[in-house]
Amino acid sequence: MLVKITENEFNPWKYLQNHELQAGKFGATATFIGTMRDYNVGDTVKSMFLEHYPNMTEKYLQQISDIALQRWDILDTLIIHRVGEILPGDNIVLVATWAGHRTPAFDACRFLIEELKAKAPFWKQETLIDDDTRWVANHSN
Amino acid sequence: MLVKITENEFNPWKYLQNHELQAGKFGATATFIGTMRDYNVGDTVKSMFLEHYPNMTEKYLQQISDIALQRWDILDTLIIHRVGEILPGDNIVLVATWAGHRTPAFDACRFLIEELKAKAPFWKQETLIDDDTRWVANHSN
Amino acid sequence: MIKIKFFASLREEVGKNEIQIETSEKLTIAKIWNQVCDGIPLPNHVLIAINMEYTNQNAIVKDGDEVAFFPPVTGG
Amino acid sequence: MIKIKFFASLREEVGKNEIQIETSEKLTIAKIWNQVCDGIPLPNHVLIAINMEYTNQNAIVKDGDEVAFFPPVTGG
Repeated sequence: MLVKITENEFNPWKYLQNHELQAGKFGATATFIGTMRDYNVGDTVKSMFLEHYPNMTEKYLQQISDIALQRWDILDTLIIHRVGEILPGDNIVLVATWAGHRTPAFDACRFLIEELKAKAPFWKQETLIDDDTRWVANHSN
Repeated sequence: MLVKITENEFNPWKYLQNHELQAGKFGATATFIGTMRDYNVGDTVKSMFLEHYPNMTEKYLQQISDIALQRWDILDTLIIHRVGEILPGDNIVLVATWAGHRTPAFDACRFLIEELKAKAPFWKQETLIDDDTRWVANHSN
Repeated sequence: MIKIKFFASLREEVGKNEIQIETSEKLTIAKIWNQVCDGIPLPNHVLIAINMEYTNQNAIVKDGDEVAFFPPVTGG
Repeated sequence: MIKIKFFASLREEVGKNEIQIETSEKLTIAKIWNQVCDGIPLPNHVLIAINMEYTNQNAIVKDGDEVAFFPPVTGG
């Protein structure tokens, strides 16, 4: 299980390539990556600040990883989440699960991102094209 | 849309890294990777031969990619499938979808791998530890 | 001329890889099977394609078609 | 001593980032809010944590605890 909060831009494919499980022991890898768009609810977005509650974020993401590892027949989980100032095209979150078979890998990966979206203490503040800032009101689908 | 059948070992993360969509235009990437295990239904598996029906595989995978692109609000799809002689730890299949939001990305990715498993004309023949060979009887979950 | 292909375990059971037949009649898939797989009944689970599109044993085959018989698929 | 934190839009609405209070009483979360956010009613949608675990406004806070108030989360 890996949970990491980072202020730096990250390459999800490099993280995944380096997170090697033992060859032959897993059959399924499911991943989800959330990436910053340059638009939201009809407006052009220039940049975003991702605030979080330090330590509670890590604690919460570890708790849901523990739940996933208990609830599904999976071998490992990984969650990376960006914080701080970010730009369109930057990756915000990476969730990955490894399992023997695809159903638990998919279900656990979906669970992790849904729980993260619903309850992990992160908040997005967008800067629009005219330099106005606004807090994103609700997590989307 | 990319559909590719390959006889060569492939690195899914490199494929994904090179399949770049325009920064800011997508918000969600869902991927699934199927990897050869060294065990199946209780037995140790030494190697596997993946037979397919050339041209029908590509045609079928393109058809389901078309359906996914019509049915969900997604931007792009990618399917890579290995054929020929493979070893435990080798990747068999990569499915990826890109979308504005996570729900269509996940649903389309899941649809593609389920349709592929159910109907794409590939057949696995396993070689066990004693060099006996057997055809895999049914696609698993 | 009709090209007929068999794949995987079914190829081994039937003992044929690919054969071609000439026919002037319009034949169903089921009749073609009986004509080329002398005595072996068409398995219940068999999958059938004409020109690489799934079909069923009542479909009519025409000259120039490619017919394929194969067992349940196990890719991915 | 009890440490109280506010995050994101709620920090801006309340005009406070982090404050500490001394108390000998056992207070509920709701009472702590009223004590430190003079006059502002506790918003319905507010999320509450004690020591980084989610809780509700009826929970009792004890000396040494860290209390956090924040708006609905929008990560991922």
